[in-house]
Amino acid sequence: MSVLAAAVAIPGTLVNKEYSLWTLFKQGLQHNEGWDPAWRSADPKPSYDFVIVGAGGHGLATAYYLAKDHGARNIAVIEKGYLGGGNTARNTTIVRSNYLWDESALLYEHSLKLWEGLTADLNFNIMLSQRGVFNLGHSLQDMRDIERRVNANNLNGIDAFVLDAAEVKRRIPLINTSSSARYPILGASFQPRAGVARHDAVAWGFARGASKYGVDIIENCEVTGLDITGGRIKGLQTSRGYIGAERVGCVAAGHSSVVAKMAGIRMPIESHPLQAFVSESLKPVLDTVVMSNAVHGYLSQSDKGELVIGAGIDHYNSYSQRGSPHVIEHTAAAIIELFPMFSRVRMNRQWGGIVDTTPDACPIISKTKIKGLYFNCGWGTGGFKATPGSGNVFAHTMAKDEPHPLNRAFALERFYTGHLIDEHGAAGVAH
Amino acid sequence: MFVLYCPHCGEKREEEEFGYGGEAFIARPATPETLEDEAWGDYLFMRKNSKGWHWEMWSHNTGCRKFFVVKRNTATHAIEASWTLADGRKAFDAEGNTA
Amino acid sequence: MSSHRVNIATARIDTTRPLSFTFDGRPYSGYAGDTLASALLAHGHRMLARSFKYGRPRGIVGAGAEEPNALVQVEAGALTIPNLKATQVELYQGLSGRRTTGWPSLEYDLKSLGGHFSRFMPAGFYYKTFQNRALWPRFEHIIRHAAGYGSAPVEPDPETYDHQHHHAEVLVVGGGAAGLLAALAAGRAGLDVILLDEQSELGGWLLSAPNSVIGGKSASAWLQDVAGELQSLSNVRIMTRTSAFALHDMNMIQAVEQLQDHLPPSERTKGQRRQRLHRIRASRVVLASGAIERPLVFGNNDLPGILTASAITTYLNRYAVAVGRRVLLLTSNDHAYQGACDLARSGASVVLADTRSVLNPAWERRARAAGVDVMAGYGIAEAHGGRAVKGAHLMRLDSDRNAVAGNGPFIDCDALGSSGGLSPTVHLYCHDGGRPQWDEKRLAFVASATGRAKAGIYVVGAAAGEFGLQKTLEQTRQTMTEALAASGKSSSLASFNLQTDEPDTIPARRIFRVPDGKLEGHGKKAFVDFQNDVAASDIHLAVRENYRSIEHIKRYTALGFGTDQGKLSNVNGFAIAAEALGKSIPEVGTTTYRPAYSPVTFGTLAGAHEGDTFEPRRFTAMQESHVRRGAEFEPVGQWLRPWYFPKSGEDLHAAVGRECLAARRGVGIMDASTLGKIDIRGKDVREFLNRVYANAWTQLAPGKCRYGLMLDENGMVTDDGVTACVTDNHFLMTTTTGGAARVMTWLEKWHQTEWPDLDVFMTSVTDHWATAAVVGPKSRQVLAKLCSDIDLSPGAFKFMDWREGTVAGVPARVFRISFSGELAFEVNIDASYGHHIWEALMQAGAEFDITPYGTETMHVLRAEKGFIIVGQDTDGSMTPFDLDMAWAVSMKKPFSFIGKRSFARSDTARSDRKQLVGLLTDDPKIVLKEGAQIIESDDIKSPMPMHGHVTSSYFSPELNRSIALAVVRDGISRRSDSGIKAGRDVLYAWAGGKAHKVKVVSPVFVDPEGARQNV
Amino acid sequence: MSKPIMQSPLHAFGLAAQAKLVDASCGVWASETPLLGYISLRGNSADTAFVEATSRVLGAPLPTQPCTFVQSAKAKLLWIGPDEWMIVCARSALQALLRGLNEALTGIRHQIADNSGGYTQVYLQGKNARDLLSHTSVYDLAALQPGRVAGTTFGKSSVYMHRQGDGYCLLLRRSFADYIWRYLIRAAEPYGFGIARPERGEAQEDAA
Repeated sequence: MSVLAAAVAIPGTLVNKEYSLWTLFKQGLQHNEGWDPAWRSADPKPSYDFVIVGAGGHGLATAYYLAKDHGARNIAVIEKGYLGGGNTARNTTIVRSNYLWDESALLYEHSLKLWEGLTADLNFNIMLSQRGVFNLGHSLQDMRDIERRVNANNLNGIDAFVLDAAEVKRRIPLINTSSSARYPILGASFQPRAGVARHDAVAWGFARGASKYGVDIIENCEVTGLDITGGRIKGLQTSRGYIGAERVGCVAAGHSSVVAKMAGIRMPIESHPLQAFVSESLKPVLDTVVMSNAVHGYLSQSDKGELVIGAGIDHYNSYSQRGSPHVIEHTAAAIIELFPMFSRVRMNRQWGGIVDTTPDACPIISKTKIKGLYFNCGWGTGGFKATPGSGNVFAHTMAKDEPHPLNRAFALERFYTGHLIDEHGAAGVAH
Repeated sequence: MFVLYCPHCGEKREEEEFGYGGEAFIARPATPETLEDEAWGDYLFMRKNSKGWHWEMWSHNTGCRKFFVVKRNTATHAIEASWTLADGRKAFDAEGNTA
Repeated sequence: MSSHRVNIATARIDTTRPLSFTFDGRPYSGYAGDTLASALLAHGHRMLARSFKYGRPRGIVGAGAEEPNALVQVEAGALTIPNLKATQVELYQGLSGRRTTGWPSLEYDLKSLGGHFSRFMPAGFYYKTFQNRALWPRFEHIIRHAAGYGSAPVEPDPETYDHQHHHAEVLVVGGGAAGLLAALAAGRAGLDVILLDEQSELGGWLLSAPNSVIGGKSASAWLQDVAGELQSLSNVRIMTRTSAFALHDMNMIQAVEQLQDHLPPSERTKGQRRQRLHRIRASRVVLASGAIERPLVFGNNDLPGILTASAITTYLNRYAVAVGRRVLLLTSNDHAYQGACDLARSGASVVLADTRSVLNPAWERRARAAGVDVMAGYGIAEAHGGRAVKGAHLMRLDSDRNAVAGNGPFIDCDALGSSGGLSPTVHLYCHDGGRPQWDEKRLAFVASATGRAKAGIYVVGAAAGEFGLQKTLEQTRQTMTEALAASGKSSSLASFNLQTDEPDTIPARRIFRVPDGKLEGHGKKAFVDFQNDVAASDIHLAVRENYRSIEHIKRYTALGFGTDQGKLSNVNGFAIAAEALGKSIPEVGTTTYRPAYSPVTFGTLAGAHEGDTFEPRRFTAMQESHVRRGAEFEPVGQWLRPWYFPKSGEDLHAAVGRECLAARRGVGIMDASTLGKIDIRGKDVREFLNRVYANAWTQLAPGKCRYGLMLDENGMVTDDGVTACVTDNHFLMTTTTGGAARVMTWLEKWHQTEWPDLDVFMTSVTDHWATAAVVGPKSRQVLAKLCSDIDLSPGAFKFMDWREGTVAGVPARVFRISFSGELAFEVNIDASYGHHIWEALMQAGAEFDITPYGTETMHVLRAEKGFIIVGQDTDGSMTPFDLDMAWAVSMKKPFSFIGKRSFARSDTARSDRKQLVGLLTDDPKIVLKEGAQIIESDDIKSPMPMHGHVTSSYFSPELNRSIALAVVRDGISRRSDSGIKAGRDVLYAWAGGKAHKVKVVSPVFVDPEGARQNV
Repeated sequence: MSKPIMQSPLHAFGLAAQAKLVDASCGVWASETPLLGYISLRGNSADTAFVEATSRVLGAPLPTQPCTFVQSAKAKLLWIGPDEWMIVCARSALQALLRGLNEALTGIRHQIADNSGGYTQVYLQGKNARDLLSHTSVYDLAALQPGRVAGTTFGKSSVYMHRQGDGYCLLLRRSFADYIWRYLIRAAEPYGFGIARPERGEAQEDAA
């Protein structure tokens, strides 16, 4: 029986079915046997114009925009595991653009605008839910920082408001605004257009989008070496053989240092565990996103009803996708400080990702001293929300061999000139 | 969640007693003024971030307040050993590592 | 006696203790020892839930943590608990429970309409539709409200939780046959043993198979003996109702103990915890966590009344509940036979369909003897029924291929149990990176056949894939002998009689999805994951759409993401995926699980860290005085500091106005105890200070103080404070309140790692000294009344001097330093006298109307003088030059102090960086918003170039006008040098939609010459 | 001007007023020994001059065995780190010891810091005293044999702890005393908590 059914799924079938109510209906009548692969799994060709290392959201988006905006066709995305299996699958799905400094704010806002059109653009519902994000202030200095950030956002054309404690309480009735709390809530910044999206769908949607343009998506293909001659990239050694490449973009998040090492480049990156957990599925109880740096917790409720909660970073370096339990315990305590009634809610599942942190909590989107080799990394805890924007400007950087105006400031040079964009100065942990 | 051996207290203690001190043996340049911006930037910001065995420092915050050296595998979380700073440097050099 | 209750002598319920409870408002009865599930089944209660996606009727499937359907809400109000598995809820008198799904009612669920269109709602259908941007939010609203099981409480939790830390030599997880034996071995060997079991009593599967025989006695007798001996050993700690839910690096186990939930609220012990998190660090962990029976996957296998065969057995033997009177069992292995026999003996009519054409003769004989109707070589095509199973259509199976060989009879039944084999509970083993391997012989993912899973972790019994009782006991004995040898002990179990009456088992049939002769997706839905409504056809669809990695399949279909963590569905899902992919199970990959093994409350995770004890709150020695004087407090780092001291009717503004003028015109007093203080001694102290501070320390004489700026290697200001020279080789450093601990560690790190050759010792004395700052023109007179042994005269005790003497009868260090620009004395005394000195100064100052003030007034006073607050006027991107504090930087020092080199970098060396300046509004009444952005025009079009921001802004009572500090690009050159009279460049400070014209001026608004602090 | 009165960091809890004689009614009994003398002493234990000078003044050689303490006639000497000790003495003995150490150590590399205002001592006894500590601290209490001292966590703060008689001594920092005391009471709740009457020592007389 099902052996036959299985035979229908032949890798390599062209992706053509439009997704719509109509196709759902038609396929339903045919026992859903006519669906095509969402994306095409390819075997490596001898060489490509562009090779993207890392098939996470950022890497797939890069390939998608290289093809869509820059007409590139001969593109491969290689992935050591399965696509979207890194931080794309492990984050807490928050999307916002209310960053302090112009450089970050404009980049994240560019990204948020792309988010807003992404479902239609990809013909794949990435379930963007613009339910708003609150960044809570617990001290007078927090409130100064919030005021500063919101004013900067507004002057940059980004929607943001300063709310006082009473207004926060009005909009989030369950939140504890008692003044006797250890870290009383004095107010918050609020970005209405911010929210959450379905993380896996973003990777799958970009994979499908890129596939439509003929991008080769090559999973289980690990980079083992870089072929660099005369200061120029020529190709990559991989677990699936040598692949020639005109230009190589490394979008390997926590593993960027590992790839950089192959090119003899040092990176200002340290990889740390970042943990998160979800509760059991509950009836709707929280219809927005709440973040607090002072108590180190942030949460939202998924469409499935789970409270999705992000914890703080473990301070030690790690590539293990595991952190220490006391970090989770502290975050649970923080959530109870904000929402005492959640004390009886149960954690269902916890996990860890590997975040690539930089000294100024800002990404690196940069050319390197090696011609044709580009890096997009260092997103720390803030990568998911940047996915489309990051891919979009990185595609530009790779196609034109010069940075997009929005990522010029994020070049490696800043660590030598001193022109850091210090987001933790005022934004604390920049989730 | 680690158990770390503090070479000064001579006991294995729970991770929560310690603070992470970062990559070990990043030597401050003797004469910073003579360095190019690039070399200074490397010292300031560039890190090994090794996947695998990693030489790092921890400080025993609730105990003796001393920094010490730990050789830990960042991929598996296995810990080979810990040393005082001085002994750690010897072990580090003995392996032929360079800071 | 309720309809389905039978008489089983060995059952674990106490029929002498009947209990009444309600479910969905209806009254029921049960017995002590029942679970909510067993009590409901005893009443023949079938349907408890509606399914997540299609609203299909669902009933109880399992008997423990594996239960996917029966999620209930227990109790109401503040004590309510969402999403408990009815199979784990211990019954108590008066318990009230209700369903968590089904709207408007369980009988008529709206979602069930969708069920009729299920073919149009395949896995991932929402990715394919709802793409209209305008309509999506409404669709999402509907999706969200259709989701979710129980409801979170809306009142704060009245119960409490805590943590406990343990260090054990051996931790045994699971108190079944294997765990008991393992604990006994370790216990007899004299090791510190902790034995955990998640259930209310020890025994595990033995409680469901009381008639098996071990060492010549019945399982229940054997259990009693072994448990009894364990209890008698002082080195063995037994914790029941304790579930190990996570395994972390280096054998750290987290377990949660249930202390109250099994009791009626009225009987819960005051002061006792509801739940306790045990953190157990064990040299050796023995996983005896058993195995969970997985169901077989066939059409309509989700009908209420269809359970796992082992669950039906458990309800019979442990709870004296016959789930049905006419029971159909479908099995691929030997495990279902014992239960079949017990059921038949209890009076049920039992048909046992075995998918194997060749049966285990020993078991077949026993079964037929017990009156079981055994059918060889059959499978179920589909079950029939609506809200309860009524029967099943059997098919004859091909003896080797998993295919239909012919038609079979229709069997009537009111309960159906299936057994697809056992899946070892390897969850914990996976948590810290362990990856179980597929074992084709056992048809299971096993952590380790040898029992040695990895360093310090052993797996025994069913958890190790030894499913038969005999093998379980032998493998445990073997493994423990090795484990004990590793700790230099020998096992005393060699002679222990472990002979059981269990027949040798024969191999199970390798079958997961029972064929129905149809293409997948054409027949009745066959569910793999009940909770997430994942059918076999969904897995095929995922594969068809190229979601071919097992992780993609799981994520696309939501397989295994429920609160049952895939305990029933995981292996079936793998097998069906493997089939669809045309791969072997190992090729598909290995299963893995993340914590928690079963859900654990946030309260348990938080433990004592809530309310008053959430995080440290630090107080100074003067706290009582402040409270008594009605201070409002401000959290500063870990500290609580007086913010202002309102008199009756005063608001912040009024109080601060009064406090400021008192300090400027008369005398004020402030508690400065929170500043960090570090005693530094050694012959190289000056050199050390030269390296860690931007300024020079070589010349500072004993009895003198100096303000110091501390930078990071990036050249940015990170801390500041006054440091005093006690003797040539002895200094006292002060740091910011928030920076104290960080600076201490920073200094130690530099000393220990870079400059161990420098002779310095550093010790924190922050808590030793209490500090009262007496501030204002009259401060000298106040101090003079309490201090006779220090010459306070301006000539003898100059600004930036310090003296040792006696104040109010207490030895003190008096610093003549000022953070206000006024004449001021900071009196430092042993904090034991903190209260005394504060009260003495208040008393002495009474005639001068001495006024206590807090951080707000301190900020106004320092802002009037242009003194910075690190962290408010700086944000990690300001150099001393940006702050116009070149005077605090000594570029001539021979040693290249921390941060110096960074000044020379192109960006840091720019002359037009953002720099600290003063701002004045045209309208003196307008107080700018701190955080207002500086722009060059009030014609706003975004993105609007921003040139800095307001860092500090206050109304200055002294000047009777507003003042502000700001960092402004190229600010210093924009600044007028003519005091506050005329600013050169005109800028706008923009906040909340309003732009105010401002002049850039010197940041020193009051007494620019600094005369007043020198009187 | 009022006579100088010392106040313990736990003064606000008014312990003296609630103190009872220890009996079996509570699993945990706590009492504060307030207002002792605390001296942070640093030096090189390999320097014989330092060792001799200090042991002359302190009445016993400083412990060089990690995580141990010794009780001399004059004071309790706790090992804190390889070059750090905490000297705990009666308040009335403090000045003499400080003076003695300062004189004895002139010319010898060292640091003496009076930390008396910065610490207090809490004594725990009762059948559940050890259980209580297993709730508050991550330390393996089995390793805390008589004569040993451990610096470890206490909730989210830290303490130095050692055994004394059949109970445990905790040394804690003044500014954390409020948090630690509340945390301690909360942790003791399930065992029954009592405030014990401390043996009257010189400390109180100074204070009174």
